[in-house]
Amino acid sequence: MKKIINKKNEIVDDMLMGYVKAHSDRVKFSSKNNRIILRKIKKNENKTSLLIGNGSGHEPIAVGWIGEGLLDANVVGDIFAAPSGDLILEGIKEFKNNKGVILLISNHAGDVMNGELAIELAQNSKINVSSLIMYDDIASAPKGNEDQRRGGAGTTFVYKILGALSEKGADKDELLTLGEDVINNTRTLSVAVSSGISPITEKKIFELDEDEIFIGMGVHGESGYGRQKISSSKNIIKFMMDKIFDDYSYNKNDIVIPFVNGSGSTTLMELLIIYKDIEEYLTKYNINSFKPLVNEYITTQDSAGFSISLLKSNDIMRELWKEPCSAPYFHI
Amino acid sequence: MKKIINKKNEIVDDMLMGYVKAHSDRVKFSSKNNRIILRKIKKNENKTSLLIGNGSGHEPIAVGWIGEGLLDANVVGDIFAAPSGDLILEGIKEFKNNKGVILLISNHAGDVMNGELAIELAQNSKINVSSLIMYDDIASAPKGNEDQRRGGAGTTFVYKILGALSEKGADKDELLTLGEDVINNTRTLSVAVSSGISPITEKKIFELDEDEIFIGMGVHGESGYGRQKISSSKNIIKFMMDKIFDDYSYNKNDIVIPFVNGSGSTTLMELLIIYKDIEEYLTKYNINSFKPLVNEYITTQDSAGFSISLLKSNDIMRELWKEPCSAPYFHI
Amino acid sequence: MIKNYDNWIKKSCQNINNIYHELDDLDQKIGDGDHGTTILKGLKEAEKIFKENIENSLDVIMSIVAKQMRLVMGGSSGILMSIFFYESGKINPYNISLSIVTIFQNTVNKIKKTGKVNVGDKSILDVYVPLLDYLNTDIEIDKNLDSINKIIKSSSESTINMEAKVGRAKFLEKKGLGIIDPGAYSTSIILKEFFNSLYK
Amino acid sequence: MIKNYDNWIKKSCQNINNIYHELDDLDQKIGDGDHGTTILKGLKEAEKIFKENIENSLDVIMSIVAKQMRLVMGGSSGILMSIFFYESGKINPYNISLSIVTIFQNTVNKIKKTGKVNVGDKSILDVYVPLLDYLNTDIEIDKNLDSINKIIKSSSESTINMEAKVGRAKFLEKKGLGIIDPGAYSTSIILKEFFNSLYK
Ligand SMILES: Nc1ncnc2c1ncn2[C@@H]1O[C@H](COP(=O)(O)OP(=O)(O)O)[C@@H](O)[C@H]1O
Ligand SMILES: Nc1ncnc2c1ncn2[C@@H]1O[C@H](COP(=O)(O)OP(=O)(O)O)[C@@H](O)[C@H]1O
Ligand SMILES: [Mg+2]
Ligand SMILES: [Mg+2]
Ligand SMILES: [Mg+2]
Ligand SMILES: [Mg+2]
Repeated sequence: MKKIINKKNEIVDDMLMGYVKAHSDRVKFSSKNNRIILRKIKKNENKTSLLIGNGSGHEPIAVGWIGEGLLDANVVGDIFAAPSGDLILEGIKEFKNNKGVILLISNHAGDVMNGELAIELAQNSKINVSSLIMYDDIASAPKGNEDQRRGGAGTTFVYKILGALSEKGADKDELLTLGEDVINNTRTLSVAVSSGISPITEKKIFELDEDEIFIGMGVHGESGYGRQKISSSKNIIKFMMDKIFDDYSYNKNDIVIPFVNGSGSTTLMELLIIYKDIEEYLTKYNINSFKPLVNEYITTQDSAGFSISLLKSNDIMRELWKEPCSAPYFHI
Repeated sequence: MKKIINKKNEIVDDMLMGYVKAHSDRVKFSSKNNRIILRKIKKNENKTSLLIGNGSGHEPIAVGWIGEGLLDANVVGDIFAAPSGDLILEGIKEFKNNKGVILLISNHAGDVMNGELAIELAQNSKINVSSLIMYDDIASAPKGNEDQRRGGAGTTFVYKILGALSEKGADKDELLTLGEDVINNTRTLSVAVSSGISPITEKKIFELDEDEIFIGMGVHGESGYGRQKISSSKNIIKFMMDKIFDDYSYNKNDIVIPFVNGSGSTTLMELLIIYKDIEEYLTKYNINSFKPLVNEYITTQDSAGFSISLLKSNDIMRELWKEPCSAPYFHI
Repeated sequence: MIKNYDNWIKKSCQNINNIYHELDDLDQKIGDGDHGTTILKGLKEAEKIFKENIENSLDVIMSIVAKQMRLVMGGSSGILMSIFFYESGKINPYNISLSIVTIFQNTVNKIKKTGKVNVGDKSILDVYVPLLDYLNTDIEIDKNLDSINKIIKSSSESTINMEAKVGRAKFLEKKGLGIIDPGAYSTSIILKEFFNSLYK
Repeated sequence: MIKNYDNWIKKSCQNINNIYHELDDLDQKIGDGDHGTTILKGLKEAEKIFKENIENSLDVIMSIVAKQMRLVMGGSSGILMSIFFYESGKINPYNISLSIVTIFQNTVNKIKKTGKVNVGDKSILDVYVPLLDYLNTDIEIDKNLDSINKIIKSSSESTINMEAKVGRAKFLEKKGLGIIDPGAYSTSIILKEFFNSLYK
């Protein structure tokens, strides 16, 4: 296998050790469990804490996003596997005396089941915690069934905007309300170009022909709109943007925050070309862009591909989006 | 070809357009040439300006490193090709009234020839400009011939440290002296794991067997210490660190700044595991690490591989290294 | 009873160990390729935890075992597959048959609730439900082990012709059609050993 | 003279256009795979610039041509290969032979200085130097075109057996041994056309 690792069953723990060592000025292990990563310095108990549990193998999300203005903690599962509800509970308990806690959940079956279990157990322990289920991937469920969609790269808007607001002392309900609002105004569509290699199976995660791309494919190779021959960036972007525009109604003078996420080995050169074509598409409809994000943030090992996420924003969202944050791997 | 682009001969220009659009709050095109990228707001003429000309295809370096506390400008060549001296001259002229200008040159034949031509032409025009040739790759020339080594990922230390110092108003000579000092105390060794695809040739950039890695290979596939079977991160790191320690004498209680650079499709998971093994190696020798950098900064398309760079640092270097900077794709 | 359970878990672990690669390959085709590795990890942990807590009563042991399985397995399968292990601790040595029906009934209820899953969705549930139906016909278990084994086998194989409505396979182009559900397959092995260990 | 030069550049461009893929392939083996594309880009630009500036004197035209070639080609080859184009503008129509020797002498000097390169280093210099040596023997060029063509051909082919001490090939395991230097190959085509256009 062409991966630079040590023991296969210690990949995640080794990675976390490297992460905590490399960024020891900003993050640390929980004293209770090395799968719970916390800010080096805990904010006071008046803060509504934000955390998430998720499978690894998609770095830098979410472990790299711990810091002021973003997450308070991340509970880390094995490769592509949500951490168990019991472990997430441990993470929540780190904030048991806080005014409130929000467990973000990206809408994937394992994350939801385990997240809901954790919430149930935490509420039994009288912790003031709520969950916020995030979804945005338009290829995973039709219009009208938005809440059955999966969490994609667009969940980033929720992390960042709630991260900034919670830092200012907002309470749980205010955060949840804004979170819902962000989710309702976010759309994501992704495309797979070629598969990376899973460090567990040592095999390709999915199969694509030499001249094929797959629009709407999930991070593990699940299907969406289907296969097509690879064509120019302009063509692909038009196809994808048309789908997004079918799904949500954008209006003249809307201000959207675009996020082009690379899934691993797609180059920054490509991502920037893609961004150019997206902005040109938006401009044609007289839609404005605000502080776009273009980089690799949610990856699936060394897969090639990308996703387009758009948040139709209001003033408050934009203010919070551009707030600085100190997380080691999130940069605005 | 599995690259998301438009016309092949417009890749670089498309990318730059995307870059300038996406980060229009921070960077812009020169009014004279779209291959010269400048800070959105020019610092005053008392600043000694820092710029570099380099081939593209290795993003985010250097185009992504324009900003306060880093570069003033980047002159961008075609894929893997240094820009011509004439174009670099245009870039230098943007700062013709500045107190001083430094042209950084990463030691590669094309960059040096064209850089030196630009310096000659600029000096003829009475611009107060000097070049600083940066080298660090221990595999490219033996000990004793350090100045014949090529510029590798360790040049990053020069960019960042001089970037911070120039921002504070230091003059050219002071910058050059510190720059030499950084170069003398930097060592880099890289390893190739598998080749990416060149967007020009649409072919693999180099060939490696399924179980092979290549230690000391240059960004375009040039040779170093040779091929070996892939083994554990720990083994590879030990081999590489031993080579670096043979080349430079590190002492107990030294403080080094480590930089683990991913060359494209090597995952952050792997880079963090690698960092863990590096820090453990250093700790065995009682050498301390300071604010390490672990990410993809100098890539070669979607090649897999990484490099280790170490700067044996002093107080001044460390102070400048950790200064914040506003470049869109450099984050400390 | 504790000895039977110890044996059940050991045997399950052994059997899964022999074929976990096969399970990974199945999951590679319709999921993310880790089901064999995951369930093996869970069973190894179960074996260890069982031994460590052997001084306790069976229901205590099995509730600890289930929680630890869930913890090390993570994902959907950890939380769902540990349910049977948890419920199995409630066996009544004085009325095994009746309590087994209750165990399966509770397992089915909890899987349905947690997994938001129904019969025919191509999952572990498609092994539990036919078995529960059979057990509900008031048979004497010890005299019908062959039939039970047959039902377990055929119901897990019946998932080959199902299109997934849960799990990762749900998002595939063909929804996993033509491939046996790896979770159903591993469940069939575990359940077969459960009955064998109780009655043989 | 301007017509000959116009013809020289056009023909060079045509010939390179026919084989630039071959040059890319050679450079793929011992460099970064772009030499054909790069020199073709340079020559196309040269052809265009030549036409645009045709009203000027030859030395002015060629100095503009050379600068533009350098600009569009970039890299090592842009700066090095444009040298001959620049020098060629200094041809003296009243004493072609003598001025050609000077042109080649200056080209060689400049390439050596800029490229920090010597004979035998596997580069374009290995075509220029044997040719200069021959021209220095005071031959009448027009009567020795065949010999000139032979020297150009054989000297470019002689790079096959050289190990590179400059350029990207220098860093390869085998230093490019066994492969013709792509820059030498393209240079041989350009120089052959130079003499043909002047004398045919
Ligand atoms: N919602 C669900 N209800 C019932 N069983 C499920 C559900 N989701 C997944 N499964 C079972 O889990 C199996 C996959 O397990 P595994 O590969 O270990 O987990 P993951 O999908 O997290 O990688 C599937 O084959 C299926 O039997
Ligand atoms: N220092 C040098 N001196 C002379 N010729 C050189 C030198 N470096 C490179 N060359 C020539 O340039 C050719 C490669 O050109 P090209 O591929 O266009 O440039 P690059 O190496 O920048 O991609 C080589 O084959 C060689 O003939
Ligand atoms: Mg999994
Ligand atoms: Mg090149
Ligand atoms: Mg799985
Ligand atoms: Mg080349």
